[in-house]
Order: sequence, then structure tokens, then C-alpha cells
Amino acid sequence: MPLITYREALRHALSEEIQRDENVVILGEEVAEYDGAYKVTEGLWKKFGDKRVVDTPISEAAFIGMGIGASMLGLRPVMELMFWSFATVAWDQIVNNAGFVRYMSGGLINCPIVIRGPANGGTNVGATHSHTPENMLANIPGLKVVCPATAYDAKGLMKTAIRDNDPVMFMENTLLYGEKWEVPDEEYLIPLGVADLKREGSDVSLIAHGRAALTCLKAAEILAAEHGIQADVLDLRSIRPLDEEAILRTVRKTHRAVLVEENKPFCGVDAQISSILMEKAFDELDAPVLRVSAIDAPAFYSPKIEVKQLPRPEDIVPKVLSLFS
Amino acid sequence: MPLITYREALRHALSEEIQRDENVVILGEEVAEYDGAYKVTEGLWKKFGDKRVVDTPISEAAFIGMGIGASMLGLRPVMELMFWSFATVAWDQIVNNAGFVRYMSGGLINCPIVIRGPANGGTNVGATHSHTPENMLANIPGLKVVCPATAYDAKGLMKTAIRDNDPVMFMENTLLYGEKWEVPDEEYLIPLGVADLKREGSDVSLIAHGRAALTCLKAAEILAAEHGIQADVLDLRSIRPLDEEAILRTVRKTHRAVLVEENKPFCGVDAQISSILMEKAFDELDAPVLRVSAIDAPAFYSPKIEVKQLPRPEDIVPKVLSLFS
Amino acid sequence: MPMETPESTPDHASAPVNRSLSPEQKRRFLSDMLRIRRFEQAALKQYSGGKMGGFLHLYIGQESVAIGTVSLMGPNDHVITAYRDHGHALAVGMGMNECMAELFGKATGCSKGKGGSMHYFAPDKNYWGGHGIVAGQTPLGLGLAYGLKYKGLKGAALCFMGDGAVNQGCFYESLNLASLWSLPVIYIIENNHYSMGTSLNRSSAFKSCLAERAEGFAIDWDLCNGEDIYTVRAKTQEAIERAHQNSRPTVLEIETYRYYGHSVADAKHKVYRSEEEIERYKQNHDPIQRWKKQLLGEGVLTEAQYDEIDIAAQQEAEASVQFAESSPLPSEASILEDVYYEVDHGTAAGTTGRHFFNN
Amino acid sequence: MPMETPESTPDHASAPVNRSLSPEQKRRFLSDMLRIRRFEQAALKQYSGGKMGGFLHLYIGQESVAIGTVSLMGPNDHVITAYRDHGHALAVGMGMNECMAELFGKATGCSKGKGGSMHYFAPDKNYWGGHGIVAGQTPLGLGLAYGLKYKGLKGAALCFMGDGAVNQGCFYESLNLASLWSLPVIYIIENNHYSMGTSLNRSSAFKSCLAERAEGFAIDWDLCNGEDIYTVRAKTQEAIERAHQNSRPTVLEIETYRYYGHSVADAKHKVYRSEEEIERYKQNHDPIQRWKKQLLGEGVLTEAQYDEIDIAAQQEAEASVQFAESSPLPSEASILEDVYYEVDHGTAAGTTGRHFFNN
Ligand SMILES: Cc1ncc(C[n+]2csc(CCOP(=O)(O)OP(=O)(O)O)c2C)c(N)n1
Ligand SMILES: Cc1ncc(C[n+]2csc(CCOP(=O)(O)OP(=O)(O)O)c2C)c(N)n1
Ligand SMILES: [Mg+2]
Ligand SMILES: [Mg+2]
Repeated sequence: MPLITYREALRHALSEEIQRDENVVILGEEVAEYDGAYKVTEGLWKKFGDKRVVDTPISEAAFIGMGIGASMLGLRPVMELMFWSFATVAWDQIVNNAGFVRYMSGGLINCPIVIRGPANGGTNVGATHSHTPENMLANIPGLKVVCPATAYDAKGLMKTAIRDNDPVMFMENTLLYGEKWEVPDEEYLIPLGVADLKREGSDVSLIAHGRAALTCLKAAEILAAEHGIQADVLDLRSIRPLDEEAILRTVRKTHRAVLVEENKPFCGVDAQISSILMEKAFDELDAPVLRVSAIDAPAFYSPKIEVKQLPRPEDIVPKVLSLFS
Repeated sequence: MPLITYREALRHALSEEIQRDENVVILGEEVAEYDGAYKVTEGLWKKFGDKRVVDTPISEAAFIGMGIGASMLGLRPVMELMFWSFATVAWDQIVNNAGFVRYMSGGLINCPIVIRGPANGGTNVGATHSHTPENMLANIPGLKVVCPATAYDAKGLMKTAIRDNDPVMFMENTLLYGEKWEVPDEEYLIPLGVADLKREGSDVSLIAHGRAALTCLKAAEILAAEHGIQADVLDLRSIRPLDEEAILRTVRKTHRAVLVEENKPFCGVDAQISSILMEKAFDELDAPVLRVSAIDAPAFYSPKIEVKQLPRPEDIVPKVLSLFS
Repeated sequence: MPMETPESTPDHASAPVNRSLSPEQKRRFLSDMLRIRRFEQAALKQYSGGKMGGFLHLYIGQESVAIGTVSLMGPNDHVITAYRDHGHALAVGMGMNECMAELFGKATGCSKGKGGSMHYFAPDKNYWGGHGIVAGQTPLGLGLAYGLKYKGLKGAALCFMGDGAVNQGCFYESLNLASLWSLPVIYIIENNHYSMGTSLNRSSAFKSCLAERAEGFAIDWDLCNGEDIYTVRAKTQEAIERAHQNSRPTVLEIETYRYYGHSVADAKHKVYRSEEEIERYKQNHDPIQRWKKQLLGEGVLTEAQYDEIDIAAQQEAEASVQFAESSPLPSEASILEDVYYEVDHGTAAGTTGRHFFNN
Repeated sequence: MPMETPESTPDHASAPVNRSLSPEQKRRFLSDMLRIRRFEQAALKQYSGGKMGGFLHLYIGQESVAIGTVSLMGPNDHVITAYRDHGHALAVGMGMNECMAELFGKATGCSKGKGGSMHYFAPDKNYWGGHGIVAGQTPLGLGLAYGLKYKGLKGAALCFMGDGAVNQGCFYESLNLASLWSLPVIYIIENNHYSMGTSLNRSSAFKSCLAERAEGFAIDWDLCNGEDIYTVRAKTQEAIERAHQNSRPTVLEIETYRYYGHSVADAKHKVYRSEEEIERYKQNHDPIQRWKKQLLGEGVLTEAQYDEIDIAAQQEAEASVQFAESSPLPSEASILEDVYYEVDHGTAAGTTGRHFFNN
């Protein structure tokens, strides 16, 4: 299988879906003539023209809202937020309009929109540009939230997200855009709501989403090599819908879990996972479910310090070891 | 002690603090000449005049941001959101500016602002007007979040919030504004970060915040009367800072807990509490910590149905009983 | 003070779009306005009787705006509005039954009892709500216009908003996009001179009027007196033509007045404005009475016909109350319906993974 | 195309605020501009050398705007700006050392390494940042003006923003409030004709210029060519007087140009605009060269003096790199500092309850 970057995988997904469905339109700041601030949409404007790939002014509330309105009429807008951080200025449109219009209309109106862009810390852009709002948006019934960790997942999930008839919040990661994975040439789709067991073990479950899943894979290697501990690494891939079965399955097998995420801890996604395990796997647990999250402060600019703010393998390993002591 | 309403308690707190500190100014839609959409500020404009109590246009992003800017210069604005739901249009100002300005400036700038208003469902105003964003805002390091359940708490916490030198998100409840509690005439303050054990029991801990704490009290009465189960009812009062000690104390005593909140379940405050108990009270638990939250859908308008969407005593009681079976 | 814009002039009555009206159509407008008024009055009565919850924002006094504008809509014209949405709903042809039932929170309501007064919808009638967050509908309206243009349809999106809503930022973002991309959206500011208890001059800084703010975005704008249907239609038609022919946006400010409080809960509405002011409007500027007089003068209406129309409207409203009253409540199970399309339709997507997190 | 506004006219040079300038002050402006340019060039070099992370938005080409405007500030005048904030920072008197150290992410940085390039602050110099969210500072600037008025101080808040930032809604909400309440805020649109890769005409619909959008809010506005300090000062002084004397807001659009990309990561900036365009600006409109020529012409500067000033600026910039390089990193413990005032100060409030939720 060809090795391609996460960025290319997304681009292929977008390109294929634009070709497949005339209602798919890409909008966002600098997505067209500039080829995308992070080059995810590179070449698409040249290939598909002004109608299908559209540059917007810096008006997230209006253009996201516009996309929602257009989706109500049957378009399938794929809106790029240059950073998910900028969702803060479009919060009302996302939550109240995309999230609730179907419900408030008693199911008369659909909102098949995808809002996508990077949502991550770790790139020294400071607190205003490092939001990871997957927990907040998954709190909203009506929204779906997806956080792919690899190129393979990014492509398969993006294609599914575009075809989904509900609003999907698609969160990427600038630190992964340049990383390569094997991705088949043939078309494939990955359903939302299916976690991926990225590594099989038997002793402990590492459960994560987004880039943290990759950090868990590294931690798992260390655990195996240095401590003889074999970890399951479960990548949630989608936050809502959530593959609860897979979570319970791995924990029922290993009886121990460490949850890892790059979000801030208070009411992070892993708070929810922990509470699910509390409720549904209490008797299966040989030790408390522990969490590793970003250090609980706004994102620090200083490159040498920020790197310590996000979960690293060396933060995960001792947590795991503590479960066995 | 005189019985006064939650609304009056808040008003007294505002009035006393306006008088105490010339930098305290109240701003919001209809807070002055109209006496407040929910009459919390009734009479204050008459009493204190145009400078101290100010009506704003319907521009939440700008007036909240304005309050933040003014607070940087040393004012202590108390901003009313007619509903906390409308924070969605001011989200960026609240999160990035109030939440992060101190951090990003390396501690050079303070933001002693209070943003207050009702945050609750249950009044048949539909999904757009029923947000309970305490979980989301408590996710943001830099913000503080307070959710008083009684008139006594509302007054004592409001006065503290206004004197606090950090941004405090103060969430009230329209269903409580008219309810009465004993409130002393003498001045008192309630610190943030101190939970209140509103009922003492021995068998189970009901942990809640806001109106859900009152629902727990009712459930506790039923449990005592009909099932001989004595419940601790712990009202968190402030979400961040959080009185973790009090949470652990009650659970170490009862070894069983049900967490109740009116928020939607996914990544609600109680997900966080559950994960704390998982981590820090695992060996103390005789049964899994269970949760009762709002039914996981946008707020339903229909009065007869919406009432079923929020936790009621009859939702809590069986959860508690299940812990003993 | 309010309503200083000139009332209907002969020009407006003789505008092509008005000259072509048949007597029947003119009486139909009367009926349409009376239907709104009688519906609202019935709703008020039922609200006071404890039959509904939440808010009730009445459209009484503003009927000519919804009827005048919506009467010009063709098959590809769409409507979206704020929470004061009953008038527009009835204007586009929604039935009183489903509207009243919605207020009663019944399963037969237009939104199955989920939306309530502020959140009516009827996409089959090109009616996209009913939106509770002030000005939150303004980008959605833009999106309707975008969708029309994208699909190559000659249409317009009429996006209604209040005079208070003009102070929400997303409206200006929308204006810029509308102008920059030449989208066929028509923002109709229903200026009833108050946003809750705040009079226009206490909420907004402007030059001659609110619509003039569009000038800076190179958007055509206009201001008119809304009490007369001819005027409303003449001005709206210009905007619709601009949208249909040139795919250009318009901001049209229409002066009007609400007789009741902001919502039924607004006990102070005779404090922040005088009784005389309210009376003046009722006496001199009532859109229904004005139109009645106009039609009587034109000889296309008799007093008897008027009464007949009015009684029909009252009866229809009463019947809708009966309908609502006797309709079933939504089921408790329906709380979890209409959240996700995929779940409702039992698709593979809807049955994969956990969608709901009830405890 | 850009910069069609007239350049400095004799009027501007002879404006009272300019006529009163001493030769020393005039040379000081030169020095101030050169300090910005040399600082930015040094930063660019260090960025390329891998000494910093994140973004670097250079102010090169726009120096006259920050220097011209800030030179008029009195003790109660305040500044706030966006992420392209180094120019304003140096203009208000921040040291190159703490500015460069911030870029290096060092503990000696103006924000202790926490804010980075986009988030400089110096409240002791009335400088309130450095804000990363486009236009997010516009309500804060309003708040500074509100605070001044509340406290009865005669001052102004200068709130800088870009030509792309005018399409964020909170700016218009702020304009309405500023006008309605007569707040002494001056919005200065630094129109460098591009928001990232998007040229002005692709991002904004307007009549004659962006500032004219203020007209609809009954706010005074003006447009000027920013390449000449005399012009910038003359126009800014009018706005400051309006703020100080009448407590009225102004929107002042100043045309300018950036020579480098949007940020240093902007590899396409010679694709979305031509090399010739950039060269034309450098050759004909460079604010430093223009000012140098002006002062040479006035006879208040010699080539030797110029070189001396420039070398001093270069040396200062180089020294700041040394300072930054040799400064310590922030401690890991400092991650949890500066989040809450009460915690940092160990008050009762700061020690009650759990504030941080690290695992
Ligand atoms: C963002 C937001 N802020 C505040 C409110 C509360 N609110 C609802 S209607 C209203 C007044 C709006 O007045 P206007 O736009 O003139 O419309 P009218 O009620 O006169 O039809 C206010 C303040 C809201 N729903 N949304
Ligand atoms: C709300 C928001 N949207 C998008 C961005 C990304 N962004 C940062 S700067 C910028 C361009 C701004 O251009 P302009 O206002 O003209 O300022 P200039 O860079 O020219 O100084 C964009 C799109 C952001 N920081 N915030
Ligand atoms: Mg109004
Ligand atoms: Mg620019």
C-alpha cells in the first residue's frame, strides 16, 4: 500500500467526495487560491474551480452559519476552520443551529455539514490557538465528533463524515498532517462509532483518541520492552457516536485501564470514559482507571515547555506501572 | 432569620457590593430601567443611577468583551447574561480573553469580572435557551465556575465572586429565583471551593450542584421515609475550584455515591466527579458510582415532557436502591 | 418618535405589483392579517389559561409586514425569521392547527412539541424557522441564498429580524458576505422600535435609520412605513427583483409596532412606553384597520364581507385551540427522536456506536 | 490597487502636532522605526535558525503606523492590538530584550514565555496586548475606553486591527456601543491590503474604504496614507482630540504594506501578490526611507546620523538576541503559575478547593 501523509489522505477524501456528489462544496479561509493554511486542500481549487472550493473572509460565525443554512437546502458543505480554536467565534452557530435545528424542527430539517480543521496543542501557538473542544461539542446531543489519529483513519472517516446526514465536527491535528501511513488506493469508508484496536495486548488497556493514541502506541512499546507489560491500545476515532462496546471489551480483557487525551482534564472526554467504566465495568476492574491529560493550564507558548504540557510516553508509563504495584 | 428569595439574595449581594466598592458596575440587557428580565437587579438602577447599573444593546460579544477590557483597568464589572445560553455568542471573549489573558501575559493582567445569569432547563423555552455550560467553562483553566442552589448560598457566593480577582462564571437558575430560604441580615461571605453538606446521612452520598442539589434533598427524604436509607447530600456549590476533599469525605463515609446534575451527560461535571472518585476513592467504593443527568437530547419544549428530561427524585431513588441490591 | 416615515403614497398603490392585484387577492390579505391577529389573540388567551409554557411573543400590530412581504414569494423564495415567528408561519401557509398545537406542546405541533413558540418550522413551505437566538438566523438566511445560487435557482431568501437584532455581529459578517458574493438575501428589519424594554435610541447608534448601516457594505437598502400593505409590497418587490435579476442583497427596514409586550411575560411594557403611544398606533396606524379602510374606499370590500372574514378567522383560531387541546402529548420516547437523522432512520450509521449517553 | 490615497501633503507636515516637533523628536521617530525593523529582522533570522516556535508575524513595512500613532499618546492613552504586535510593543517603550526573549520562549520574556509572538503585554506601559483571535481585541479596546470614562480620565484607547479583521462581527457590536455611549476608542485599521493570502477586494465589500463602514454607526472616520509619519500623526491627533475633548470614537483607516508574508511560514506571498508590487512598495513607499529623505530635506538629519541611528538599532537587536539566548527557560513548575491571581498570591481564595485537575 502506498505511504501517504495524513494531509494527503484528507485531501484525497475531499477530492473523491467532491467528484462523487455535486452538492459537496468546500469553504473556508484560504482553502482555495492559497491551497489551505495547512495545505490540506492543496490543488483542489485548481482542479474543481470557484464553485466547489471557496475562499471566505474572516467571518467564522457567518460562514459557518451560512454553511448550515445551505445544508438545510441540501448542500453538503465541508467547512474548514483554519484552527478549531476559531470555533469560539462561531459557537452559537455550531451549537444552536447545527446542533439543534433538527430537534427543534421535530426532525423536519437535516444539517449534513462537516466542520473540519486542526484541534491540537503542541505547536507553540499559545493558548488562543490550541483548543481541543471535542469534549464540549460531544456534550451537545445533535452533534457528532470525530478525531482521527492516522492517515488511514482520516481518509476513511472523512468520506463517511461527508456522507453522514448529521453535522459532524471533524478534528484533525497539525502535528500529524505531515506524518505518513499506509493508505490503500481503493475506496474505503470507516464508520463513525467504531474504535480501532491499534495494538493488542493483555495486561492493560490504553484508551485514547487523536494524536494521544499514537503516544499510547509508543508507551506500549516501552511497557513491552522494558516492563514486560502488554498493552491494548484502543483508538476511539469517533467520540460521538462512541464505540462503548470496544471500550468495555478491552477492559473486560485486561481489567486495567489508563485513559490518555491531549485535552485539559476537567470534564475531558476521558472523564466521560472513566464514568462509563465506573458504571459498566466496575466489577471488572483490578485497579482504578487512571487518566493522563494535558497539564491543566492554558497552552504555554515556550516550545521547550509546551512539549511537557501534553501527554508523553514517559507520563503514561509510570501511570500504567502504578496499576500493577 | 428572614426568609428571602434567591432573587432577592442576589440583589442584596449586588447592592452591598456596589456600595462597598466604587469599581463595581453592573451591565447587561435590561438590567437598569427594566429592572432585569428576571428582576434580579430590580431597583438597583433607581438606587445607584446610570453609572453603576447600565443597560446594554443585544451585543453579548462586545459588552462581555468590554467588561473584560474594563476589568483589566481595575473595574469590577458584574455582567448579566439574560440567559447563560447567550454566552454562545460571546464564547470567544469569555474563553480566550477572560480565561487566558492572565496566563498569556505571564500574570501581568488580572480580570476580576463576574459573568452571571440563569443557566438551566426546565422552563419550556426550548433548546436554544436551556444551556447549562458549567462543564464547558470549568474545562478552561483560568475560569472559575459557581452554581448556587439556595438563596443563602447565592448571596454569600456572589459577594465572594465579586471580590475575587479572577473571572467567575456565576450560574443561577430561573426556577429558583422565586424560592425562599433563610438568609441572615448580617453580612457574610461563602468562599468558593467549599461544598455544603446539605443533609447528613450514612448510607449513600448524593452529590450535586445547582437545583439538582435540591432534587437530591427530596430524593433523600423519600429514601429515608420509604427505604430506611440515610443519604448525605453534598452540594458542590462551586465547580471550579472544587471541594474535592468534601467529595472524598462523604464517599469515604458512605462508600456509595450517586451523582446528579441537570446538564447533559456526555462530559458533564459528574463525569469529572466520577473520574475523581475512580482515581481517589476506588478502594472505598462498595458499588459503582452512578450518575443521573438530563436525558441526552436537546431541551424539549413541551412542558409536560421537559419536566421528565431533568432529574427528578423518582429518577434518583431507583439508582440509589440499585446500589444496595 | 416611531413611524415618521411616510405612509403609503399613491405611487405604492400603483406599483405594478399592486396594480395587478385582484379584489379577491386584496381581500385575501385582509383575511391573512386577521388570521394572524385572531390566532395570536387565541394563543394569548390560552397562555393566560396556563395551557402553554415558556415564552409567547405576539405579532399583533405587525401583520402587514409578514403578509405584505410573503405575498410576493415565488416557488424559490424562502423565509427565515426570529422567535416572533407566528405571523410569518401563517403567512407562508402553515395551518393554525399545527401552530397552536405546537404552543400546547402537543405531538401534532409543527415541531412535534419540541420547538415551542420560538421554533416553528415548515421547510415544505420554504419556511426555515423560528430562531431563538437574536440574529442567529441571519447567517442561516445567507446560507439559504447561497444554496439557491449554488443550485442555479432564481430565488431569494427573506430573512426577518428585529431592530434589536441589528446589534449582533454575525449580521454584519453576513452583510459583507452577501455583498461580496452577490447573494440573493433580503434582510428585513422589522423595526417595531423596541427590543424588549429598550427603545431604538437606547440600543442603536445610526445616521438616518438602521438599514443605512448596509451602505458601508455597498448593499442597497431602503426604509418604509410598514402599516400599509401596498407600501410593503412595493418596497419588497424591488428587493426581490434585485435578488432574482441581479442576485444582489438588500437590507429593507420596515417600520412597525407591536401592541403587546415583548412577550406575554413583559409586565412593564406600559412603563417603558406610554399608553398614549400604544393607543396612537392602534388608532392611527393599525395595519388591519388601514387596509380595511383602503379596500372599503376602493370599493372592493363591504362591511359585511369584513365581518365574515373576521368571523372565519376567529372560528379558525378557536378550532385550532380545540385541535391543540384534544391532540395527544408527545411520547416520552420521542425525547430521543429527531436528534440524529441516522438514528431516526435506522441506518447503519445510526446503529453503530453509542449515540446517547443516558444513565 | 493599494496606496492610492494621497501621500503626505504640506498640510500634514504643518499640522500643529507636527510643527511643534523638535529635530531631536523627528530623529527619534527614525530611530524608533529602525528599531522595529532591525528587531524584526533579527527575529526573522533567529526564527529561521530554529530558535522559536509557532508563528512570527513581522511588522516590517508598517513601522510608521505604530510610531506615528503611539508618538501622540499621553499618560491616559492606551494601546491594544492583534497578533502582529511587535511594532506597537516597541513603540510604547517595551524593551527589545523582553520582546526577543518572549520569542525565544524564555522566562525573561515579557509574558514569561507563555504568550509568544502573538501575545505581548506591558500594562505598565498602557499596552494591553497582543491578541491572537482576529478582532477579539476590539471589544477589549472598547473596555479600556469604558474604563477611562468610568474613572473620569481624559484618555483614549487606540485599538489596532487589520483589514481582514473588519469582517469579524464583534467589531460592529463594538462600534455601536462606542457611538451609543460616546466612548473614547480609536479603531485603527492598519490596511496592508491582505489578510493572509486574501487581497482586500476578495475579502471585503465596501464603498470607498473600510473605515466608511463606521458611517452607519454615526462614527467619524478617516482614511489616510500611512507611509508618512506626518500624515499619520495629523490624522491620529484629530481622533485623539475627538476622544479627549468629546469622548467620541473614531475609525481611522491607515493604508500601509507588509513586505514579508503574513507570517514567516507564508511561503506563497509572492504568488498571491507580485514581486513587482512588493518592490514598488519597498522602492517608493518605504516609511523609513521616506522619513529619512524628509528629514534630510528638512536639514535635521545627516547621512552619518542616519547610519549611527541604524547601527545602534542593529546593535540593540543583536544584544536582545544575546539576552534571549542566554536567558533561562521557564521552569516546568511555572506551567501552573499565572492561571489564577488568587492561587499565585496564596490568598485564602487561592488555597481553598482544588483549582487544578492534573492527573
Ligand atoms: C443573543 C441573544 N441575546 C438576548 C436574547 C434575549 N432576547 C430575546 S428577544 C430580545 C429583544 C429583541 O428585540 P428585536 O430584535 O427588536 O425584536 P422584537 O422582539 O422587537 O421583534 C432579547 C434581548 C436572545 N434571545 N439572544
Ligand atoms: C477568528 C480568527 N480567524 C482566523 C484567524 C487566522 N488568522 C490570523 S491572522 C489572519 C489574517 C488577518 O489579516 P488582517 O486582519 O488583515 O491583519 P494582518 O495580518 O494583515 O496584519 C487570519 C485569517 C484567527 N487568528 N482568528
Ligand atoms: Mg424590536
Ligand atoms: Mg491585513
